[in-house]
Amino acid sequence: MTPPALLIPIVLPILGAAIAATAGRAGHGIARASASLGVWGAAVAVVAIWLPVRSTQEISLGQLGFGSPFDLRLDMIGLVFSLAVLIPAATLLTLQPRTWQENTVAGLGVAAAMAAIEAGGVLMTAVAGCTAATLVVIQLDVEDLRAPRPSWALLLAAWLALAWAGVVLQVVGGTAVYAAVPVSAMTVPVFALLAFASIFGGGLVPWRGWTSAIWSRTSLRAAGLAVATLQPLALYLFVRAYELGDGHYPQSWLNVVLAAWGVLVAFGAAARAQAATTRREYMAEVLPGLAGFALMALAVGSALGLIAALILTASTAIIVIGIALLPDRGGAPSLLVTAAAAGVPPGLVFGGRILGLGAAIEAGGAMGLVGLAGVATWLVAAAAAARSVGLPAGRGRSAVETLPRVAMMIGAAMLALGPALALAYLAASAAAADVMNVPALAQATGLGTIVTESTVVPVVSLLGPLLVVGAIALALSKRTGLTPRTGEPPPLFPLYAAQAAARIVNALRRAAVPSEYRSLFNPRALENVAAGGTPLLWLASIVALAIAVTR
Amino acid sequence: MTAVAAFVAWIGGAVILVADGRRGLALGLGLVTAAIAGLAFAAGQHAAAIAVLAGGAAAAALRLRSGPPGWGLTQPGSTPRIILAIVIGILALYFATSLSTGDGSPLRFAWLVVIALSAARLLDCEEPATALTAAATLALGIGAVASLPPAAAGLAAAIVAGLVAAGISALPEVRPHGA
Amino acid sequence: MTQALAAIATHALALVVYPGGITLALFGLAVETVWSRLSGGPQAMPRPSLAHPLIVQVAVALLAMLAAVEVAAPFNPVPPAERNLIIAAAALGFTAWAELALDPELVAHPGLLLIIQACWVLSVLGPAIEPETLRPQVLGNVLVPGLLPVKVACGFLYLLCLPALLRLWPVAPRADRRAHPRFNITRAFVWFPYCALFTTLFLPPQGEDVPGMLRFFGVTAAVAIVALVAAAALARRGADRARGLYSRAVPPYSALVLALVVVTLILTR
Amino acid sequence: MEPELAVALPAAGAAFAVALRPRPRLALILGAVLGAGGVAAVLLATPGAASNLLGITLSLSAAGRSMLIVAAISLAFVVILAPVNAERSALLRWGLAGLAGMAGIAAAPTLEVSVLVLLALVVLQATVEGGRPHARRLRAPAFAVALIGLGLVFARMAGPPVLERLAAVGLVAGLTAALGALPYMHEFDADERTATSPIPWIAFVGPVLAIVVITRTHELVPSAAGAVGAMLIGLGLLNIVWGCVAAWRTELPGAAWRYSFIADWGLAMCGFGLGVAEGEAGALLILYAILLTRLPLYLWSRQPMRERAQTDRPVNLLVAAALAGSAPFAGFPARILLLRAATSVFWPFALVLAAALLLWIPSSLRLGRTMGMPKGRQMAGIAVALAFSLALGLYPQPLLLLAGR
Repeated sequence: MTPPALLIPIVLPILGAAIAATAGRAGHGIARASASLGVWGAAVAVVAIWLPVRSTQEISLGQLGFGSPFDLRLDMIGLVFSLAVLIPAATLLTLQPRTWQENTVAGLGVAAAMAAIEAGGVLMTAVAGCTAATLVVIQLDVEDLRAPRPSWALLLAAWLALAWAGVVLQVVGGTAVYAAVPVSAMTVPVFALLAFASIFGGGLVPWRGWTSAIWSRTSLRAAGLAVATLQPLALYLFVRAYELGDGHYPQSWLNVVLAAWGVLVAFGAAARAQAATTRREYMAEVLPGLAGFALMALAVGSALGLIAALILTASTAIIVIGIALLPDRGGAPSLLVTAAAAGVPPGLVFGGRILGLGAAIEAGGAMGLVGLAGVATWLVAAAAAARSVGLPAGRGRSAVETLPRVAMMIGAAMLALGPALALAYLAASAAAADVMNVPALAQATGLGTIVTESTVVPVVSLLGPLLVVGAIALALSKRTGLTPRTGEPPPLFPLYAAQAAARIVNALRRAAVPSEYRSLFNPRALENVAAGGTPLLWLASIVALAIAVTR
Repeated sequence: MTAVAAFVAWIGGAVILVADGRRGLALGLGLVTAAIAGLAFAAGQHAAAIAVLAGGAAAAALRLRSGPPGWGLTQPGSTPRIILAIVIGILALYFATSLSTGDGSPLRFAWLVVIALSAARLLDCEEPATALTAAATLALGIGAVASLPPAAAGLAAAIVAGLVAAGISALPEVRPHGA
Repeated sequence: MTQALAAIATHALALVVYPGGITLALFGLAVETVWSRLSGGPQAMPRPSLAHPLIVQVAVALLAMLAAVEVAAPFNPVPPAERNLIIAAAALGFTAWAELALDPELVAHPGLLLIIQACWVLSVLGPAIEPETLRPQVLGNVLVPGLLPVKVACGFLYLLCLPALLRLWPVAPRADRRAHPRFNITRAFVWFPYCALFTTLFLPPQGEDVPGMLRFFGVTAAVAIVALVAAAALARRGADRARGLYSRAVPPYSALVLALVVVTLILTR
Repeated sequence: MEPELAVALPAAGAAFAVALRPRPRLALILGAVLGAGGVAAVLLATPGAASNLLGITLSLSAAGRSMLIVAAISLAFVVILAPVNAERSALLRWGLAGLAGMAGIAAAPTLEVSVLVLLALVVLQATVEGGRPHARRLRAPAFAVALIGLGLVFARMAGPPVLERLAAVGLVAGLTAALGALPYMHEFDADERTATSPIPWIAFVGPVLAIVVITRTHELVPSAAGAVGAMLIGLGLLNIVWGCVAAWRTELPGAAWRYSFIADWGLAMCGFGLGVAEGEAGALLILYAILLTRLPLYLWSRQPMRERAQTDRPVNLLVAAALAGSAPFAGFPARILLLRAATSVFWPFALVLAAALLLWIPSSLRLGRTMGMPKGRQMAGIAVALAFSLALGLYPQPLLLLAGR
C-alpha cells in the first residue's frame, strides 16, 4: 500500500455521502446503500492499508495555510480508533432506515471523524473533529429539531480548545505534529486544554451530559451515530496526549485527577441509572458509564491501564450498536445487552474492567483509592442494571429502527467474548506501544493468559470453561424462574445532588432583572443610540480614544 | 501672507459651517479655495495651486446652481455653529502653533480648520447642497494636505482633489424616494 | 497446546469440583441447613430440580464458582499467581444483583444492601492498596506492623457486612412476607466464597497438606459460624435494629476504615 | 499600466452600465466585458510594481491585489446567480463602480489620494436615490473621511509623540467610521436597497480600505504602532461582543445580518491589531469570508426575509455553521490563526478571544433560518457560497500566498 492510500478511508465515506445526496432523491434505499457502503469501504480500507505493513504509515501533502501541514498517519492506535468509529457507524447506517439528508450528513460526519483520527497533528485533528461535531449537531437537528442535542457552543468550545492547545504547542515547541512535538512543550496548560476538549467534546461529565440526554429523543437513529462518532474521538485525544508527553502526562497528579474524574463520570451515570424510571432512561446511562471506566483506565498511566482502556473503548463501540438497535420493551435482548454492558462475567467488558481496575490498584497510592472507588462504582452500575430489568419500557420507538434479534446477538457475543480477552489484549498492547513504552512482560503474553504486575489472569483457561459450564447450565435452566414484576421498582438511593442542581438551574433560568430596575438597562434604547448614527456618540468616542492613547 | 491665507481659510470654513443658503456656501467654498491655493502658491507649488484653484472655483460656481436661495448666514439657531467655529479655530491654533514644532504653522492651521469645520458641517446638516459643499471643502482640505510639503504626492493629489471637489458640486441633489 | 489444554482442564476442575461448584454447594448446604434450624425455618431441605434449575440459581452458582476459585484453599488447582482479588470481589458482588434481576423476592432493601456492599468492597480491597497487589494469598500473608491496623479494621468490617450480604438479617423483602425465613438455595451457593475469601485475605495461608486443608476449612467454617451467631443476635433484636445498625453504624465505621487506609498510605510513603 | 487599467476598465464598465440603463442586456454585456478586463489587469499586475502613465504613481500591494481579486470573484458570482428580485445590470453597475473605487484606493500613491477616491465613492453612493435623506447617508462615511484627513494632518505635524498618537486615533477611528462599525455605526434601514445602504461599506469596499489604511498607518506613524494595535483590539472586542449579541437579540433579521458583519469586522480588527503575521493572515481570511460568503448569503436572504420565511432545513443549518465560523468552513482556520497570534503576543487575550468566539453561534443559527427554503438560483448561490467557505476553510494557503502571507 502506498501512503496516498491513507486518503481512501476519508474519501470513501465522502463518496458514499455524495452519492446519497445526488441519487438519494430517487429513493432512500440508494442513499442508505451508498452511505453504508462508503463507511464499510473505509473500514475495509483501514484494515487493508495497515495489515500488509503492520507499522505506522505517514503521508505529508504540504501546508494547509493555517499553520498546519496536511499530514496523515495510520498507526495501530489509529487503526483501533478508526474501527471503533467505523464499525458501529457502518452497522447502524446499514441496518437503520434514514432519509437521504440524514445519510449524507452521517457519511460526511464519519469521514470527518476518520480525518481527525488519521490527522498527523493536533491542529488538523481539531479541524476535523470540529467538523465531525458540527455534522453530528446538524444530523440530530435534521432528524428532530426540537429533541435534545449537544450544545453546539459547547462542542465548538471543546474543539477550539484543542485548536488552541495546538497553537500553544506550535508557539512553545515549534510544531503540533504528534510525532515531532518536544516533550517539554507538553505542559500542564496544554494538557488542560486538551482535557477540556476531550471531556466536553465527548460528553465525559459526571452530570447528565449530552451523551445521556440524547437518548430521550423519540428516534435514536442519530443519537447512536452521534455517540459512536464523538465519544471515541474524545478518548483518542487522551491517548495521543501520552504520545505528546512521550508516554506520560505532564504531571503524575494529572493522572490521578483524570482517573478520579473518570470514576466520577461512571458513578454519575450509575447513580442516575439506578434511579431511572424507564428502561430507556436506564439505557441512556449505559454508554457514559462505559466511557467513564475507559477514561479511568486510560488515566492510570501504565501500559496495562491504556490497554484496558482500548479494550473498553472497543467493547463500547460494539455495545453502542446493541443499544441503538434495542427496542424499549424488555425481554431477552434487553437482558443480554444490559448484562454485557454491566460487565457480567465472562464478558469482554468484565475483562476490560478487571484489567483497568487492577491497573489502578497495582499503581498504588492515590490511584489505588481511585481503583477502589471504581470497583464500588461498578457494583452500583451492576445494581442499576439488575433493577432495570423490572422497569417499564418508557416511550416507544418506531419498530423500523430497532432490530431486537441483532441486539440480542450482539449482547450474547459480548458476553461470550470474554475468553477472547487475551487476543484483544495482544492487539491493544501492540497499539499502546505506539504511544508509550509497554513493558516486555505485558507484550510477552501468550494467547491464554495476561500477565500484570502482581498477577496472571488466566483468560482462556478460566473464562473459557466458565462460559461452557454457564452455557450448558443456562440451556438446562428453567426460564419460568423469572418472577413477574409488580410496579416500578423504587430507586436504590435518591439523587439529592441532582435535585439540588436542578433547583439551582431552574432558579438561574427564572432569574430576571427586577421590573423597577429594568429602565436602567434597556437594550432597545442602547441599540437605538449605538445604531442611530448619533454624532454626539461619535465625538465622545473620539475624545475617549484620544484620552486613552495619549494619557 | 501665509498667515492671512490661513485666516481666510478659517473664515471660509466658518462661513460654510454657518451658512444655509447657496450663496453663503459658495462664498465659503471660494474663500477656502483661495486660501489653499494661496498657501500652495506661497509654498512654491504653483501647478498644485492652479489645480486647486480651478477645482475649487468650479465647485463654488457650480454650488450657485442649486441649494436654498440666498446667503443664509445668520439664520435663527446659527449661534452654536458660530461658537463652534471659534472653538475649532482656537483648538486648531493650539495644535498648529503650540503643540507642533517647526515652520509652516499657518499651513497646519489651515489644514486643521478646513477639515474640522467641514466635518462639523457634515455632522450638522440636513440639506443636500450643504452636505455636498462640506464634502467638496473636505476634498480640497485633504488635497491640500497631500499636495503641500512635506507630503510627496504633489500635483497629482491636487488635481484629484480639484476634480473631486468640482465633481461633488456638479452632482444633482437627491431627495429620498421613501423606503 | 498441551499446556493450554492442561490449564483449561485444571481450571475447569477448580470451577466445577474444588474449590468451586461441588465444594461450595456442599459447604453452603450444610451451613444453610444449620441456619434454617437456628432461624426456625423449614427443617427439610427442598429438592431443587437438578435437571431444570431456576435461572437465578444457575447465575448465582456460576458467579460463586468464579469467586471460589480465587481463594487460597489448599490444593486449589488454580496456581496462586493466577488468583485475582478483583475477580473474586466482582463475582461475589454480582451475586446479589443477579438475584435482584432474576428474582427480586430474594433481595430485601437493595439500597441498603448496596451501601453495605460498598463497605464490604472497602474491606476487601482496602488492604490491597498499599501492598499494590491483587493476589489474595499475598494479602493474607501481610504481617507488616504498619499495615496490621488496616488489616484488622478491614477484617472486622468484612465480618460486620457478612450477615447483611448473606441476607441473614431479619429484613424481609417487600414481596416476601413469610412468617419464617425459607431455605435459601441461592444463598447456599455464596456461603463458601464469602467465608473462604475472609480466610484467604485476613489469615496467613495454610500449607498445601491435609492439616492445612483442615485448618482452612475450619477457619472458614468458624467465619460462617460467626456470621450465623451475629445473624441470630440480629434476628433477636428485630428488623429495625438491624436496619439501624447497617444504615447508621456500619457506614460511619467504613468511613473510619477508609480514613485509616488513607493515613496508612500517607505514613508508609 | 495594469493599475491604471484596473481602475479605468471597471469605471468605464460602470459608466457604460449607467449610460445604457434603458438596454440592460447590452449594459450587462459591456459592463461584464470591461469588468473582466479590469480583473485581468489586476491579475496581471505585479505586486509592488509602480506604474506612472498619468503622472501619478500607482501600484498594487499583494494584499490589496488579492482582496480586489476576491471582491471581483464575489461580484461575478453574485451577478451570475443574482437574487430573483435583483436586477443583474444594476448589481453589475454598482459593483463595478465599487470595484473601480477599490482599485483606486488600493493603487493610490498616498493615503490622501486613497481617501479622496473614497470621498468620491461616498458622494456617488449618496447621490443614488435611497430610502434615507441624502445628507444622512453622506454623514457617516464623509465624517470617516474627515477623521482620516485629520489623522493625516497630525501625522504630517512635527512635534511631540502625542501628535503621532492623535494621528493614530484619527486614522483608526476614521477606518472604523468608514466601515460603519461600533461606535461609528451608520444609520441603517433594513428595507433599503443594498446598493444605497451601509452594507457596501462594511462588506464590499471595507476590506480593501482597511488593508490600505492599516498599511499606510504603520508607515505614517511607526512609533504609534502600539497605540494603533491597542485601539484596533479594543474596538475589535467591542464590535465582536456587540455585533454577536445584537445579531442574536435584535428584532429585524436585516439588522441582525448587519450586526453579524460588524462582529466579523471585530475579529478582523483584532487580527490586524495584534500586529503579527498570523493575526494579519487570520484577519485577511475573515475579510475573504465576508466577501465570498457572508455578503452573498446576505443578498440571498433578503427575499425570504421580506416573505418572513424561516426554516431549519439542513441547508439552513449548514449556512449557520458557515456563519458561526465552525469547521470545516472559513471561520475556523481564521480563528486558529487569531488564537495563535494572540498566544504568541499575550496569551490571556487568546483566552478572551476563545470565549468571544462562542458568541457567534446563536446569531448564526438565527441568520441561517432567514435563508428560508432556498430553491433554484438561490439554492445554487448558497451552495457556491458554502463551497467557497469550505475551500477557504480547508485550504486557505493559495489565497494567503496571493496576499503575500
